[in-house]
Amino acid sequence: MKKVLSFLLVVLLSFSIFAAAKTWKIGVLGPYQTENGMWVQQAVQMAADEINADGGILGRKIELVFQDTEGSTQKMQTAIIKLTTKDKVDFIIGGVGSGPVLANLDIMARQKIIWLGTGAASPDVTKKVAENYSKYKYYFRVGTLDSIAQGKSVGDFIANYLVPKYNVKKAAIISVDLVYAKEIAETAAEIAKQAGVEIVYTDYFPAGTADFSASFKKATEAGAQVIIDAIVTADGIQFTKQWYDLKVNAALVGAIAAALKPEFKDQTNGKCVYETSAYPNGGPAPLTTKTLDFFEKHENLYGVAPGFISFPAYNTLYVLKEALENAKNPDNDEDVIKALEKVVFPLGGDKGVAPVKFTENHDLVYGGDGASGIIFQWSKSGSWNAVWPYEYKTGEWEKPEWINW
Amino acid sequence: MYIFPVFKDYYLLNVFSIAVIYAVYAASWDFLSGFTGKENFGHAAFIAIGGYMIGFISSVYPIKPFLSIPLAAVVSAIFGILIGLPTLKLKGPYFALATLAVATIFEKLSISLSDLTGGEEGIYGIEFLTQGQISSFYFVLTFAVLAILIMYILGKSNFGLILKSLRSDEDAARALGIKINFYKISAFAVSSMFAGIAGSIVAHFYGYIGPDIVYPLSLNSIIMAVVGGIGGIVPAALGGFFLTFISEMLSEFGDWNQLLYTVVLILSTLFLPSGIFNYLGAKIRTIGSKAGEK
Amino acid sequence: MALLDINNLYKKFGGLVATNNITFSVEKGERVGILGPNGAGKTTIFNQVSGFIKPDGGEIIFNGENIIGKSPEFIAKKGIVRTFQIVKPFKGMNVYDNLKVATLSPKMKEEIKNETERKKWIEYIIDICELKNVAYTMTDLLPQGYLKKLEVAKSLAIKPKVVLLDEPFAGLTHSEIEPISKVIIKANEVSGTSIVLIEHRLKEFMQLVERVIAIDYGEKIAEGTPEEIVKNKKVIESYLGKGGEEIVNS
Amino acid sequence: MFANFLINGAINSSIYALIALGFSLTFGVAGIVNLYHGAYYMVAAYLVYFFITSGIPSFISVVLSLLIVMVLGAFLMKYPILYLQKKGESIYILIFTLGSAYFTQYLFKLLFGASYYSIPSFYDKSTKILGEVIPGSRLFAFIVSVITIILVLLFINKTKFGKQILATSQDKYAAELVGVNTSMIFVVTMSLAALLSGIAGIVISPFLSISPNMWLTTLLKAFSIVILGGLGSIPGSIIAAFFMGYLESFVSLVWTSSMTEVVFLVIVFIFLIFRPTGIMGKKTI
Repeated sequence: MKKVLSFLLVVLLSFSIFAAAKTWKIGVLGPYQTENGMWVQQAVQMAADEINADGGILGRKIELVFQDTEGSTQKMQTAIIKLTTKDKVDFIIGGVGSGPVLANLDIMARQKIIWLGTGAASPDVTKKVAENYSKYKYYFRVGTLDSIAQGKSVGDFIANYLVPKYNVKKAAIISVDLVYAKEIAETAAEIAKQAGVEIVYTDYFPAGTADFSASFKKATEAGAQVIIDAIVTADGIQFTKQWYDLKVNAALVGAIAAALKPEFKDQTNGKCVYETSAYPNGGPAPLTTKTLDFFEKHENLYGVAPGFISFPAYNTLYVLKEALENAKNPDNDEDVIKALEKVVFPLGGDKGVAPVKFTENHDLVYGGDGASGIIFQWSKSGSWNAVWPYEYKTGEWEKPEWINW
Repeated sequence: MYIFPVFKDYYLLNVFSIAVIYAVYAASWDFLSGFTGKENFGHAAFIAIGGYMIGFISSVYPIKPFLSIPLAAVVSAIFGILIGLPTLKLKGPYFALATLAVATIFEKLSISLSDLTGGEEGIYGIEFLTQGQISSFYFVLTFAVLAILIMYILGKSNFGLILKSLRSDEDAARALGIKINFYKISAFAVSSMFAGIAGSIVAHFYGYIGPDIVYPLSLNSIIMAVVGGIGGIVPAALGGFFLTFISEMLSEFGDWNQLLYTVVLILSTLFLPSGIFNYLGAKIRTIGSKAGEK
Repeated sequence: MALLDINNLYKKFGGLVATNNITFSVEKGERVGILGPNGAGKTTIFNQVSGFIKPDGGEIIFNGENIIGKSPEFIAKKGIVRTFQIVKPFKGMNVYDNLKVATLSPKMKEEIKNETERKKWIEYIIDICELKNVAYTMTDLLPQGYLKKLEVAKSLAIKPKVVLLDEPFAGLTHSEIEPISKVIIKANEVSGTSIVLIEHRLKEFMQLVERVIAIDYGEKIAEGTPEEIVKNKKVIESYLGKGGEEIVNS
Repeated sequence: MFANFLINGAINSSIYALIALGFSLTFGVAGIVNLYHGAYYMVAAYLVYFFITSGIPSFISVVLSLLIVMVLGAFLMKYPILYLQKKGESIYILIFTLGSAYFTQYLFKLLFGASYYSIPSFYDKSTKILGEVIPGSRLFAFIVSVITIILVLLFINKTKFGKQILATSQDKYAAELVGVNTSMIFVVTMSLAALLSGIAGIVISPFLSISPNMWLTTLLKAFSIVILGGLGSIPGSIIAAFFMGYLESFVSLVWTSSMTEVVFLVIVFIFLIFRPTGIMGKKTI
């Protein structure tokens, strides 16, 4: 009897160990001391908890291993090596900032680990996949939109809304002097130009600039009616405040990262009104049937609204879930990659919180039923409205009352 | 292989590689600043010159490490001389600000001149040091040991003795006929050369050079060298090695890690100004001599 | 021709004339003193002769060569070495290494062929300067008396032809002065080094030097043996006061 | 355009001058290059934000914050800095103050997070000068800076205590001989410097942002301006602050904003090499 019992115990124990070992171990990369990193951490945790509560993926629970990259290439490399060799994770998700991600694609290739990216908006990231598919096929951009696509959404709004409605003829670029931001601004300006808008002034200021009055002055003196901005740093806050204080005679349209969250109102002391920014494939608009619920749930859970990186971060685990469930052999990387390539979360559908559809280079398909950029504006009444494209409109774009064109 | 189980652990191997490179950063800072008393607050500029040079070349021509390392050595030594010539007259805070200004100009330019430098995204796709992780580690280790050894021997030599005399009093050395400018420039050149080579090796190690891995080093080099102990190369190098090692191992702690780092710095300037490893070294020596007496 | 000829040395700082056409000479093996009240321009003369300050006019002929306006390094190599009023030991090293630094100067590089010779020479200097018991002590731990001696020893370690000693006795007790004074005389007598001395400790000063140049307000007011100088009216007025003679005679 | 240049240059310069003044005083009087100077600016801004959001009236918040910053400055000088100064090596003071500044940055990041904050304007009515709209918060910052600078100059030149500060900056030993307690003067000077930097941090918060890394550029600018004006020279610092303030406006006007900082630093570097004593300095180094 004793023998039988102990035998049973051993069987039970080994079974439970076996069961415990059978999880999906996923490494999460992010600069957690920054807001971007926090978004990754919170949204991924939220998705993992949901999936686990729902029984996991193919019956296996998700186990997350967070590694702080501190915004540095070096820390990210150490983190990837630790995750792949020590923690032996099955997948990596996350990564914010193009520099570190670009530099570590080779490490990813060397470690042959599937990586679902959440940040790193440089078009060069997926260009690498295009250049050498077999080497870099492990990377998928689940988000955010690359800088070109972000620029497109701004440009489209100017070309298809502001130009026909307000007969805008002249615009200026004022943007932070960073590659990522410059690409957004220049792409937007290019589309505006095709719609007949003349770019009369261009200025790139270094991160940490205190005074924008000279730039605003020069832009308006050159006759600009619209200022195309792309400010991915926190400079966007004081930029907007100063624009409001100076009652600059040109509308502020572009991509100010700080403006893409409800706190912006407090950070500017309410001086954010009329500011207009494109939200890259996310935001409080019904992109899918789940988007608005997600927004609310995140706010309830963490006390803050999700940021623009939260959307792809949350999406990654659901993209992975769908791929694993459809893969021929979910433990074979090649099969998982093939299944990932087939994942589609359509615009307006009920999967994910933002549309996902991959190009053959593992970039997001932009436009159509793929990813999109929504233009939001801080209205005079203080609400934060989606104003473009029309399908998502929660309010009408308002011309700043001090502008006389 | 079995004697050193660490060598099978790729993660530790990677941390080791980074730590020995940081040991070179700290040691090369010490060679100029610890010896001559010219506190360089812009050591990152000297590291950047090596790293970015490899980056620039790589974007046109895939340069291999055996070529780029001697090239980096020459270019960064010349750069050290060029910066050294006008600034060597400056003392204390003036020299600190001049070097800080140089590093900040470099940083701003490497962000602004993005067509050349890749801006905040840096330059990637640089040829790897070697194909494998283990061979890369040995490469880095060999270089670090050699660099630290050379600087240590130079520091122990008559040349180093003169540098130390400059730290205490330049006029007293001049009165004896010592050509202080020659020695200061030489120290600049040596310090800059090793920093530049380390920078180029890092570029090859990561296959990347960018602002994130270079510019925080101005401060870090000072911290590592001062906490380790200045004026003897090896204590500074040990400071670089251990602080980096610990900081990499503690990277899960994020902000707490950085906070701890600064607390260590503050406490050691207040209570162990000679540096942890200088202090330990002295302790060991006194114990040794006591044992010898018995 | 004297070993060192200083002719019409002139230096102006802003509106203030620091040395006004000072002329004097130093013979080989001679011990010369420069006397004058604080601010008279004594150290400024040293600074000019040793090259630390560029004179505005005049000549400094050393060994037949005009060295005016040359760098301190050049002048030291020629064989003129100075000490400083405030001691300047090399900190963070011991006495032996302090002297070693001196032997590494270009002047001694030519004379010392190898490390054994260097060691011998340093030990010789340690010996004559009576620094043996502190040879391996860090300078940071040395009392003032030893530091003053080290200051002299360092200057002698480069085998100078002329040593300019700037107040080597300042801040020392009487018992501390004696050994230094002895070292100076020894160096002078053994190797024939000329000594130029600035000192306010008049008794010791007068005993040490053979000839005195008295200056005030940057001008030479008298020159002569110690006995002559203490009787000189101008010197008494400007500096010595009434007790001058007693000091020298005591 | 020219009016814009003139007015905004003056506003920026006055704030620079306010920050640089304290840095210069600390150096001139105590001979200390205090790399913590920018951190006072940050600490005051965060404290005001914290008090205001805790529901304390803004005037009281400001006074409280400034008092805390002054105590912090006095403490730093009285204990660690004077202790290090006695030990001799100036590098440890540089490293200690820089390390403490980073410590404060990381501490605030832990306490307040990486977000950027702002406080409401103390005065928010825009004014038109020479046809230019001047936001109230900037005008307020300008006026406060100018008044503070004038008050400090009066304090130093007219009061007994101020004269002791001046005496100490000219000759520490002579001051001690005539009975000035120089250690106490050092502590008061540091406290005053902290106050000036703190005021600057508070008046800029409504139109700039409060963040854990706001101190570094500020410090670098103050350091550069003070070197340019001549370390320790108060009029030199003020002149240099205006020179630099206008230079920045000028570069962004005729060239591009992205080069303002580079030009600024290149000029500092050139000055260091060719005229290390600065515009007004007479001290040799």
